[in-house]
Amino acid sequence: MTSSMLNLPTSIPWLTILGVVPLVGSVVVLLLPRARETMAKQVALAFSLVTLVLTVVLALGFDAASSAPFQFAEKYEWIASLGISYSVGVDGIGLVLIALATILVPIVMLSGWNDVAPGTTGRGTVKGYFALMLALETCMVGVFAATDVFLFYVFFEVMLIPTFFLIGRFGGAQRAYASVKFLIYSLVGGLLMLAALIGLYVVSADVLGQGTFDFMQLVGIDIDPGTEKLLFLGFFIAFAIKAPLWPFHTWLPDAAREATPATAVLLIGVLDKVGTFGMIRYLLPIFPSASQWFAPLVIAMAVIGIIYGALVALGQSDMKRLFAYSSMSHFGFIALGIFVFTSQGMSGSVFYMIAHGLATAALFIVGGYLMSRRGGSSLISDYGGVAKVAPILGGFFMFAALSALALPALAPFVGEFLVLLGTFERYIVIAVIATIGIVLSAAYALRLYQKTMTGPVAPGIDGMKDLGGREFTSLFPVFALTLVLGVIPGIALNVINPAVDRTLTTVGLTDPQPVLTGTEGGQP
Amino acid sequence: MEVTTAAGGAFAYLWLLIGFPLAGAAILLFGGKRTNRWGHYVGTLAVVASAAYAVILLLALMGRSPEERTVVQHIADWIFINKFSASIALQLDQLSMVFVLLITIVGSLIHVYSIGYMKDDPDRRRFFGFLNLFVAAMLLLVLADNYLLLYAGWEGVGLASFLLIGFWQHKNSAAAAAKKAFVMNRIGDVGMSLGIMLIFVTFGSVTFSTVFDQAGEASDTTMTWIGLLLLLAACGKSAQFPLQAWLLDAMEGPTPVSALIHAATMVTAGVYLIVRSGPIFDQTIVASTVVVIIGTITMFLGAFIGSAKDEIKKALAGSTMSQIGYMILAAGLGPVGYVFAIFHLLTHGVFKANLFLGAGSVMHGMKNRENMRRYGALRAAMIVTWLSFMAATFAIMGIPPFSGFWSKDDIIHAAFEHNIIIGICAILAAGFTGFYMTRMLVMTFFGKARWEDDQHPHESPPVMTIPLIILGIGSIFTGIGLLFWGNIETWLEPVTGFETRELAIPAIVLEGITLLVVLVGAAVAIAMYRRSVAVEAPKGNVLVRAARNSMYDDAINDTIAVRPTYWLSRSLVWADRSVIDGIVGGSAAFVGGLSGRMRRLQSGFARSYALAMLGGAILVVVVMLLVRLP
Amino acid sequence: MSPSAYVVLAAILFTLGSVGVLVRRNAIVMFMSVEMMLNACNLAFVAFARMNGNLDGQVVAFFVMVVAAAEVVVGLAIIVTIFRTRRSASVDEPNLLKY
Amino acid sequence: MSGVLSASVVADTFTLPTIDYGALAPVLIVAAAAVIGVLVEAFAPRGARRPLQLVLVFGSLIAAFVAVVMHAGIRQLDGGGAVAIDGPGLVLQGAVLLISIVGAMLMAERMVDPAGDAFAARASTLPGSEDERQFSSRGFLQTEIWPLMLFAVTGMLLFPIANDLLLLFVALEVMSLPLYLLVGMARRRRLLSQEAALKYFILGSFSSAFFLFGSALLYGYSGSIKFGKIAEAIAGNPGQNMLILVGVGMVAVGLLFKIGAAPFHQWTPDVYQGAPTPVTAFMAAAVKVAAFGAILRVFYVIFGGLRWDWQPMLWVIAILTMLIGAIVAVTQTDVKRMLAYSSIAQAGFILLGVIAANPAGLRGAIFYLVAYAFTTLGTFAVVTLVRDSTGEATHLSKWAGLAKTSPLTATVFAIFLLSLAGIPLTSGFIGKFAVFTAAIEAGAMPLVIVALFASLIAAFVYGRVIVLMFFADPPADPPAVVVPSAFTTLAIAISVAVTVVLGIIPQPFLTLLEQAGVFIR
Repeated sequence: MTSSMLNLPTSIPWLTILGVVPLVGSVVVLLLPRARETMAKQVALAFSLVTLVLTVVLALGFDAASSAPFQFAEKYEWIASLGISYSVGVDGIGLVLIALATILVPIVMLSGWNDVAPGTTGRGTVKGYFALMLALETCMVGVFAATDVFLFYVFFEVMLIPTFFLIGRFGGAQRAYASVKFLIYSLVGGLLMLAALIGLYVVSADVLGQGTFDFMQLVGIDIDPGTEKLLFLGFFIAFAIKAPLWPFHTWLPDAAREATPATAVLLIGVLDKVGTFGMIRYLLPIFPSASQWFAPLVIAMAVIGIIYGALVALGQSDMKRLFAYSSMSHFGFIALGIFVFTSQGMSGSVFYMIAHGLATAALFIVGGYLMSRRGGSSLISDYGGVAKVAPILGGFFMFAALSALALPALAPFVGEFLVLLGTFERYIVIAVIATIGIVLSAAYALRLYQKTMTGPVAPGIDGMKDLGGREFTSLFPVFALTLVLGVIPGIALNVINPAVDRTLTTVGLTDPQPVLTGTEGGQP
Repeated sequence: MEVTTAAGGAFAYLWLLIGFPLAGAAILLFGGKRTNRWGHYVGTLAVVASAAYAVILLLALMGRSPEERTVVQHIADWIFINKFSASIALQLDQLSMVFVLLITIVGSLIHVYSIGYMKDDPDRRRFFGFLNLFVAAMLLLVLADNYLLLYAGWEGVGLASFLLIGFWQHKNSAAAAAKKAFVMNRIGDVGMSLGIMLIFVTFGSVTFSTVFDQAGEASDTTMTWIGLLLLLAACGKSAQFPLQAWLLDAMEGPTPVSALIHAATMVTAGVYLIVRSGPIFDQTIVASTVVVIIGTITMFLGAFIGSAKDEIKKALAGSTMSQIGYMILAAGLGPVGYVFAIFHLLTHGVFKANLFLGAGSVMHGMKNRENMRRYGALRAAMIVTWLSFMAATFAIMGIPPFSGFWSKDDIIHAAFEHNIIIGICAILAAGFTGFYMTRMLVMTFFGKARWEDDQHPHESPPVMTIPLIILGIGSIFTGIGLLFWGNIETWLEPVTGFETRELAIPAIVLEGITLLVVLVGAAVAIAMYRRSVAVEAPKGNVLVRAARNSMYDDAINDTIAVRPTYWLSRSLVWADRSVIDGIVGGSAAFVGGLSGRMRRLQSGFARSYALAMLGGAILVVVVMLLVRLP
Repeated sequence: MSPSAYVVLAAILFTLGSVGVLVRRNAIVMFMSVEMMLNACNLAFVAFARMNGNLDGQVVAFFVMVVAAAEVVVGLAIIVTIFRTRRSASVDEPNLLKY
Repeated sequence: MSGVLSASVVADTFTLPTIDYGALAPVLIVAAAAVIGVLVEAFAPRGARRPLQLVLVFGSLIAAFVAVVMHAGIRQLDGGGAVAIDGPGLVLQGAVLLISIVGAMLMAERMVDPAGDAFAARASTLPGSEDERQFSSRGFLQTEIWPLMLFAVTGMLLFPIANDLLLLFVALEVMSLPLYLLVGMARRRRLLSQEAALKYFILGSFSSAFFLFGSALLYGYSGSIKFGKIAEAIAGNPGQNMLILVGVGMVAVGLLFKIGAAPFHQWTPDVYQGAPTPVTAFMAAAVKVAAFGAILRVFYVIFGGLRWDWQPMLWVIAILTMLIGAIVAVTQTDVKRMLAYSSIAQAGFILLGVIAANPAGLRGAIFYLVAYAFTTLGTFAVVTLVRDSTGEATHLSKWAGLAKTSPLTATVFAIFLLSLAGIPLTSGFIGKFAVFTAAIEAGAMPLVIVALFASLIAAFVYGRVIVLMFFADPPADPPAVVVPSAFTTLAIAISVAVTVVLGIIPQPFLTLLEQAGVFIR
């Protein structure tokens, strides 16, 4: 879409509404009587759907061709004496990520419809579960929409709380340990980021006279190199833990293993994207030279993560941990694409964020259904020959595995290929190493499929019932979207590309020219 | 250089070629149980429709002047970021045309055959769904107008092959074979994707026409690298050395699959890739030489294996490897060989499909048992199968005037033109062909019956024999037809180029020698197996045992690739738990321990508190004074 | 003798007092040591008042005495309660609150 | 000898200081109320005392607060420079008064403990003795606590505005002495309470001795006890000698003791745990505010010129305080004790504002103080509600699964804990943010890093409690969460309100602090 499909009145604070609706929903759900469980679920789902509709409206009203850095922008004074304002707005990147969040929330609600039941290990109430998800949705919208660094930080931190409770109250046996581990890891990052944030404020006070957190003002202020590197590290480590990049990843497998599938999807599918999103939105434009100075380091971490994650996933005996490590490997790709500073690579990364969100949703949701049918066991060895007993489940599992190994015509392929291409343009060797990842991903994905879905039917599997209507309904959108984005990725790329180009322009880098058509750039 | 014309007239619906089978696949796979009853008819119909349309297109194409026979249809933009752009666009030219015909026609026959072959399988619908999916992907592969889209089809056929090899997934062996096939193909795909990237970085585009137009301008090293990377991809898909190990396991799939995917079409995709990328390989002697070498090696490898295997399908698989070796070899020869590579590919597609379907028909009558040592004297029991099998056998052996004779001779011819040694190799391999095919024929249809007691061999139903008959006829006449009526050289020439050089020895002599060698091979086989065949395989010499174990390829792969990978994986799992996570947990434990020790200082005695305060006071004062000192 | 000598004396007294607080177990005695420290302060104040030639220091001394008296009241109240419950005035006896 | 002395006395002329009683109104009101309270104890019939006292307490505190509000904008030295009425001083006084009001509400609570309020019916009776049982069975209530509290408040009101060493010392004692007594008056676990009182008293007086000697040295150095004069003296001759440095150090010791900074912190856990919980709440909140007020004034006004001398010293103290507080809190098993250690860590964070030694630091520290004070009041208020047969169930294991038995209480407590942990949208976060900003502006980045590390550990401590309350299953004999009277309810409500409001819309309060400006010299 070259320009917006429908013109929305700019007087309405769209993004604020988008953020507030789920919040209201969560409060409403909390106020419902504890006994009315079904009602709570329905109300929650309704609110999430309203949010989704609003997002669609927003997406239609978004003008990809516009030159304005942010659209639907709002700005109100908040804490004037600290230069903090409530200012929100979206560029293409923010928009697609918000869309991802608002699409996934109803889906996971549907998939987690019966997560809180007498039989399960969780301790929380039904309404609590769904209220927390809605609260989390507000935070996700906020974190992607914020255009004030402080506001971003606030959402970045507050996001922890609902997630912490979602893991800790509704997870598996080790949930308390996993939730605390998650909290502490995130706080380490958050606090370092806080320090860097304040440092940035003080610097801005020196440079601009009056300290500010406004993103647009912070872009391109000149910081002395030493300080810039320090501040960069403060932000980067926070994002690297969130994403998570090697070696800051060890909270992820535990969280993924203990959390309910729904939580895991929101956690890995959306929340972790905040890390990579932050790299594009904040690290590159605000610390351009530091970003380039650290690029080799980040690229190294990313590549190690790609191979390492895949190899460890190959050796997992636990399904959920395998999912987690595969995600870690994919995050390696995303980070790689960002720090090679090519429009192909970065757009690929952003696209991969969406694709990976969907892939994760597919893996965890279908995996969750599978495990719920086997007493919640996530041990691969407990399964076998499922596809024969439950073909539809098997089919979706196959699909999930295929999107994990980035089969062409599925969304992840587009992202992965663009990232590799973007990398190849600058660092051939890195690209070669990273490409080995596609063999490993095939190995672990198909190993998982072979061990669980094929072969003779394992004890406890026969008589397993196939997916029901609700379960099918929750999975089908994921499947459809992955396919659509894989075949016509343009709908997303069109929106992402301008924002990416803008970012690269602020960093001051251009794509290398092809050997035959240009002279400068090219291979290193 | 030929001009490309936009799709119009008969070509307006080019996408339907893919559309039919794709729709079929969608209906069958998403339709669920309700399509069980009629699903297989839909599937077959879809492919037949494509075939019919393909014929129409062929006629339309022939109606045009040779240089206007490249038609491009842009369907949609696909992946595009600034300078990079790969669109969903189809390109039909003489090369892709012949492939489309091969795929759709042989495909149709195999679909029909499968109706009978899979009659009793509860999942027949799914089978046809997968077959359709494969046809669609394969057509996409040959019709793509840029490398990335080709890659999509490339992976698509890989997926279909994965699904079909593992079709009887309740068998662990099948599932394992499927995974093996896909993963080994992925190794090839590494080459493919890197190749595509290098192409883009070099030419700024991945569209065939653009790339080939500038092919001459790029540096030799770059072209060599591109060539080698593409070759790696070809090796994966076409089971060429060193990535050949998956093909024999792939025989776990139902026989029609082996016929269509692992004999006629998919495994030849590598040849297509190399021929299609001819303009690139023409720029690099190194790469094309490597191609020739790889082809030659595989040619013998397959021949050995095919000569030693007792399972009929494995033997055939070996011969497939060997024959594709021929094609790759030819493709490596450059413009001299491209045409013949394709020519042999077509004839091979027909007679090898014939052979596999024949084998399938035999197994169908023999309770799906594969061991040829338990066959024998079946010609009486299944005449149609026998005759068609004979025809195909003569075809592959290259007995004139069977189709194989024309194509294979051309390759040997071209090989001699290129290099005397390669030529001799080609002739020797032909001798092997003679040996193993005769062996197969004799062990299966002649000699004494060595059946298990419960066997009651019988001919297959018409739905299976009719395709056999058609293919049998094909095995006889494809060669002549393509050569004299379809004069394939001039047809492909605009795409692949064509040239012939004068030869020291006259062609007729060469053909004589070849024929002689083949017959010798055949004679040896008859001598060995005519009289008696041991029911249990004799131990045999080193070479025989090696060949029986497919040259120990699994063992080799295990030692150099699989086991190291898993070892690394296991050790990283350990490291992740104990080192990385250990550091985290350790620091937490440290703080805890520190806390435990420090709270002991809180002794509860007021006087020790007072002491601490005094100490603190002294500390404070000392610090204040220290600051003063310097 | 010069006023500075008084300051030194005050310092010594203060030190003695603090050592007393540290070494004596009996709450009363500890408390007396504290009083001694306070008086050392008084001495210092007065001495300094003399050196600086103004009255502030002496005024302070008076206030300190008053405060000290008040402290005695409170302190004895507490110590006596403890004594009555535990039958001992040792400060090491009450040792329930720790770690 | 004495003759000479008297001669010199006659020599210099005595000028009577002029006192603006209006400006001192807040202090005077509370002091007067305290005195009246004593009279009430003496003469009013037992039954009438409690209502009278309550009227006095709340009346005087509110009146004093009104007076403070009316003084907004006054900026003057008074009583011959003995007191400084200025923006920060007034803000701190106002804060002390509000905190005292909330604290008084907690002390006035009579519903939570079936036997009466939190205080021993007769502090003089032997624990476990017959007459103790007699008194409590008759339902007698201790009412002397009210005058004591008012005196303490008087001291706290004077502390941050005192502008000469003498008044500072007097204020210190007026604040401390009543507290020593209040600490010892718990109705339950009296042995602990008395022990706490003894320790607090001995160590407290020990520290005041240091303070006093320090001020003697300062006086000796500068020849005056007025802050302004001392500051001039310091500015006057840069070449400092031992006297001033040691003096500063020892005065600092006296003040740091009151805020529980390491290594002068050891009394804090014992006293916080032993004291009656309402008193703990009141102390933890009000004393910190008052004492920090004094510290800020002393270090900004008197020692401003010596910044380069005392900053390193405070660095050491702050680091010790933050780390010890946070680390030792990790292994605590008693809620009150855990909160005590956390309050030590918090004191360390606030010290960053002092070290910054710039207006931003002053504002940040005061903001943090207020935020912290109300959060603390809230936490201890909640502690008073969770009870079993023996009284308050302070052992953490009892708190397991609290969210199941009473979600509301657990949620409220969680909010306070999150604020202490400094999670955004709570007052605690803005406080930390303001203080850290000031510190980094002052170039104390390393200190801030340490602070972040400490707050990480602290966050783990608070997180542990949340995990316990929300993720764990209740123990076999779960404690009951009693329904309090309007007093505690209101107190908790106010604390929550302040915690959240200051977290979400801190701007008004920040504006107030900006208008308050800096200390007058």
